[in-house]
Amino acid sequence: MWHVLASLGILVCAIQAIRSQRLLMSALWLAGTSALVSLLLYLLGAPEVAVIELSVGAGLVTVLFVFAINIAGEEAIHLRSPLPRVLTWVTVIAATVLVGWMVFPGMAMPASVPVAEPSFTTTLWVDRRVDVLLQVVLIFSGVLGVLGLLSEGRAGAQKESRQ
Amino acid sequence: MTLNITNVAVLVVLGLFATGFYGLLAVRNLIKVVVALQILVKGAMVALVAAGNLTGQLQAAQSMALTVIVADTIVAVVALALAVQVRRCIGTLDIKALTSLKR
Amino acid sequence: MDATTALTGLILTPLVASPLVYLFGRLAARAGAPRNPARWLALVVLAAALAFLFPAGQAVLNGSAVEVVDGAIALRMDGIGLLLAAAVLVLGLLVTLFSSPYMAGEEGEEKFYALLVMMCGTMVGLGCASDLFNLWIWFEAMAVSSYMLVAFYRQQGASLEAGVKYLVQSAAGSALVLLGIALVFSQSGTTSLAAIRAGAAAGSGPVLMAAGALFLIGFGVKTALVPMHTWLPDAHSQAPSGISAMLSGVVIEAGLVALLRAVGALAGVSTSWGLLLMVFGAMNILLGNLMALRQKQVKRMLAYSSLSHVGYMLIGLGVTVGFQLAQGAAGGFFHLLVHVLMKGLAFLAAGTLLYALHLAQGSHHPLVADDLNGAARRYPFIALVFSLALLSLGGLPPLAGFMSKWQIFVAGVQTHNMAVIVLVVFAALNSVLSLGYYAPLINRMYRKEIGPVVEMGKPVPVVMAVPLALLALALVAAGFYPALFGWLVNPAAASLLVAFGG
Amino acid sequence: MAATLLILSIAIPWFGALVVWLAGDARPRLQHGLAVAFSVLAGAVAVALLPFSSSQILLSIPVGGAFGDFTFAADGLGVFLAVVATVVGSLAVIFSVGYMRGEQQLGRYYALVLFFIGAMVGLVLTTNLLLIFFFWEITALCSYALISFYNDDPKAVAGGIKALIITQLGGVGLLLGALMIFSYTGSFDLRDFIAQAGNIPQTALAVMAFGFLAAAAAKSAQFPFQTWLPDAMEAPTPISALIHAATMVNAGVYLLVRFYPAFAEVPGWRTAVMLVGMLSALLTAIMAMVATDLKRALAYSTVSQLGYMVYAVGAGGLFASQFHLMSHSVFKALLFLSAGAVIHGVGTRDMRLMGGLGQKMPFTRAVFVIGALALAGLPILNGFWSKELVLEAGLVGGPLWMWVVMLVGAGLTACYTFRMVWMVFYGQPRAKLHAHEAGAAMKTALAPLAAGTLLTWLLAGPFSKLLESTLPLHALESHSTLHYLEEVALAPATLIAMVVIALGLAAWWQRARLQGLVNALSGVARAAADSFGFEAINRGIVRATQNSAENLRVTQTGLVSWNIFGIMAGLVLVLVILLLGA
Repeated sequence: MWHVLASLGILVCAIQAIRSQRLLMSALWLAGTSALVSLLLYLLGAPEVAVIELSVGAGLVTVLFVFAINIAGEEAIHLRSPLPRVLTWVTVIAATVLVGWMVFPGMAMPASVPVAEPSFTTTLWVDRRVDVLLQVVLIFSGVLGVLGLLSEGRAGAQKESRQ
Repeated sequence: MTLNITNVAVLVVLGLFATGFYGLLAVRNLIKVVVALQILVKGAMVALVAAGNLTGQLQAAQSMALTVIVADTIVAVVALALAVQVRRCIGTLDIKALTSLKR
Repeated sequence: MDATTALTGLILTPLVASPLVYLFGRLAARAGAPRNPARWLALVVLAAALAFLFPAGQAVLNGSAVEVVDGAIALRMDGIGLLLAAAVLVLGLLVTLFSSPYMAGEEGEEKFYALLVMMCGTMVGLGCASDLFNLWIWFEAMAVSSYMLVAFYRQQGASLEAGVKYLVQSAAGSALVLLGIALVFSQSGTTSLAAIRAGAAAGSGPVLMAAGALFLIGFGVKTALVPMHTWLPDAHSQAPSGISAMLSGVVIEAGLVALLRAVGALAGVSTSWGLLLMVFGAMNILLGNLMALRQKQVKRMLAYSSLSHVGYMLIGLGVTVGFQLAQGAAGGFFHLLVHVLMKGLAFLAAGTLLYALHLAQGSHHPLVADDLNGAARRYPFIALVFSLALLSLGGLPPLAGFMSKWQIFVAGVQTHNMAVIVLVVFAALNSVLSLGYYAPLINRMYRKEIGPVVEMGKPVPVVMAVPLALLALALVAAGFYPALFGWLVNPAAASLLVAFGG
Repeated sequence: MAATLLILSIAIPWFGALVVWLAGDARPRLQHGLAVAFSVLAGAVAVALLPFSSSQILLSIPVGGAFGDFTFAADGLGVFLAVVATVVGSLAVIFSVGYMRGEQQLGRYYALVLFFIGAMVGLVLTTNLLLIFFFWEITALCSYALISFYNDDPKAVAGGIKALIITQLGGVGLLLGALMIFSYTGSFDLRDFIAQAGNIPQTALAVMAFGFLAAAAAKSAQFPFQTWLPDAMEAPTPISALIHAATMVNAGVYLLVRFYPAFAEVPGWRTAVMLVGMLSALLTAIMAMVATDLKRALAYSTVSQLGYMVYAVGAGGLFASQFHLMSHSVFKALLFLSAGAVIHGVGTRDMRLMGGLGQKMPFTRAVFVIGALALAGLPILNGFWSKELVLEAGLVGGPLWMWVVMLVGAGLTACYTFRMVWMVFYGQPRAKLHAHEAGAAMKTALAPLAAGTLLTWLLAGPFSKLLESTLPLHALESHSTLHYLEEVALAPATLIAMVVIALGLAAWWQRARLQGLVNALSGVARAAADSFGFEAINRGIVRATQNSAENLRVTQTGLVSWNIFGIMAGLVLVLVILLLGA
């Protein structure tokens, strides 16, 4: 039962996040989506990642959004969509229906019995250690990217070196 | 069709997929484009965990989902930084203003 | 050194060294060093990686794929991985060398080199990934490290705009790939490419087919398949020229390799993969050529021509996938390699002129065709190598671009399939059409009346000319002796044939 | 020894190209000297290769795979054309010393000329289809670069690109044919192909045959690709003489002769070849009647004479076609170079401004008249013998009506040749032009060519002996010179031809009386001046391509939403294709 409610909630929040005119509201709806996704993940049997999604997805990312909106400023852009409305709907529906039609029968089977698996920690830190290494790479690249994009420029750099 | 959890999860994935792409197509504010991207990736993440649930390999799915969260957050961070810089430099977040490069 | 250690070293060196490059560069910048040491460090790191590549590559060429296993994930270098690694490291080295005067004095130089090294490292890893999810994360890491490089001139609106488009499209594509991975995982219960291939051959279904389509589109965004190509002309024209060369020379090819790996695992699911590759090939060739035809900005024109060259590769690879002829992939990979050389050369040469004519004078104007009038008088060497690159792109002998196209066409006709033969003729006609935009540029450079822009041009540093000379030499050598790269290309073709069950 | 000479004949010009380029434009005298030295050396090497001609493979570089082994043979046909290329090439280079004096960027000029000579030699000496295509394209590349040598002149740039694109379009036919041959015989060696041609399915063989015909027609500026050659006349005149009269344009004829044994049995192919030759010969002869630009008139006559060669190949007269090729190379090079001397002397190419130049340039007039008489096909000169052989071959191997058309063409040739000589050298001066006689270097180049025009017909016997050593399956018999002379002199057809040629001359003489006829033909003349609409077709295609390219640029909207739409559209497309395929 819970999963149906959570799912409905996810979709409502997501649609609201797209629809809402104010950026801040949009970010908050996204946080809601994230929180409900984390609930769904929990129900799907993934408690560890649900917690992380709750803290990172609903927490950290929302903070980042609010931060960015603060800097960039709330800008009211509620003009019409740049694409013809019909085209938007047709492509989205066509793609979704096609994928859904191909995918749904194959996915709609009862969950199988969990196979004997090592624990989450082992899977993450032993089996998929390369992925973790790459997370570090990603974080480093991302941070460098942000620094590169946002540093204050010449004047800032000089001030920094004087300190 | 029963409303068991994998069925529902697949529907959620499709819904998020459609919403995300609708957002990318219809939204004009750069920051909201990032929101749409987030929604898209959340859909993929739910799909991953649901797949783990289906095949009974939840731990592998979980560790992948974790990596996805990290990667996705990084992309969001860079995208937001870019948006902020666009706002500083060009003065607006409207993607319609970002059409100097064409043809 | 045994091959496994070498492979470990090869993959880890750039990843570990990249932060060091940044750190030293940052410290030096703070200390106010006039010449940032980051560039030399980057050069050393890439050279070290190249040194690791030799023992690893030797083993691959001897017929045994080299493997590093860590937990459930194996990094496995086969022919394709070797080809990509060699291309990435060689071009990376040359671009680093080229950038040292080009980027000198730019703010954030150390970040540039650190990310460049990181990007090279992630591409080498991407070529070796043998696990579907691992492949995606290498791919994502490559993308993230390139975002800032594209939007490097962050005070320039156009540059930011290109960055935005690149990021949004790239991220949407990678979300599609991720969805595809989830679909595959739900059916196979594994992410190992080999295991997926084994399972997909036995029982297949529309789910895996949808996954294949998602891979094709998701990785296709990075490979710049038409109609997902729209980010490419913007990004290539706005990035610093070294990065344009990297993007065009290896990043889109890395996307192609990722695409082949992922779709190759699902080869048994559908018989249409070869057809799809060739359809995209035809669209890429035609659109790329027509869009380039009326283009006035030099770098943008080169970017569009990248589209058409990806198309030629796709035709060669499609022949292998669809008809199990190794010749096609040999041609496709040969063209990939030659494209690294000639497009690298073209972008670097255009970059040199851009540097001399605009950047060195503090202007961020794009380089337009008119600026090149009479360039041969002041920059005879640059004009010569640029002409060589353009003629090779147009597929004229005695340059390598002719030979690689030839091999692709040979494979296409060998299928004895009427549709493919028609496609070959179509591609050949397009090759002629492409001369319609390459040739006028060359004519401009050899005008006797020097244009006002060239008149005021600054001299070109010698360091920039070195990579140009090396690339041009390779281009001519492979044109006269096309078997020159056979040792590198044929194992890659064999690997592809294995992947698609030949 | 022979293999060394063969390599040297390609390597010397190419090495020379590099050296001249590196010598730098600051030292023009050195560049002139080097270019002459290398081209003469190449000519000497090619001549030295003559006694070694044989149908054996001399040299094979193993490459394998999709490229075949790089094989070379110095057979009769190949060596002959190599000698023509290098000897005429060296004369053109010598002429250039005078003609190009004081020009800038000489390094580029000479490097490309030498590069071209080497490629032309390679083209005729290799037996690997890939290499044939390879050298074929290099000659096109050099031709393009040299036509647009004066890059400041938009007409030169446009002419160069036009030549490049049209010959490349035809080249697609050669490409397709070569690839088909490989896919059926598993080899790029043309000997294998000619030997096995009978085993290839008829339709595939027909595709190859007509592909090669298209390539040959484009390269030799034959109908319907003839439009590029007149525009190529923007090149410096020595280039026109060398590339666009004496050597490169012969490559198409060479290709047809080379593969004749394989394709002769393809239904309709020989007729098509003859038809192409006939239409080219006739149409361009008419165009030459109304041309006012000296070089363009010569260019039209080149196309027309090439038409005779192609016609001869179609009729099975391989020897006649090659013999005419030899004569034509000599007298057309002579005509172009002496026209170059005129143009250099007076500074214009417009024949309407010339007239009465003979008094100021007696030497040039003398050699030009010799060349013109050979072109018109008057007895004793080399053009007479070879053209008569072509016409005889046509009478034997082709339908009568085509022969009649070719005869009419011969009459027209005489007429326009005479018109040309008259307009340039005789009559009253029509404009104040400061003419001066050709310099020493130019004379050095012109004299041997004039002598050749007078004498090369004596070589018919040795020449046929040489062609006997062509690759196997070419049934070429050798006869003595005397045999050929008798054959021509005693044939009744020759008499008819002479009458027609005389009529052509008389027509020019009596042009005032024939005014009524001229007026009647003015419509044809106008159409001819307009290249019979082929220019319009060319322009139409170019404009259509450019317009569609311009219109397509709208698709790059620069708006992220549309970019994402592209992704979605791609996804839907792929899904649909996959579902349809399943």
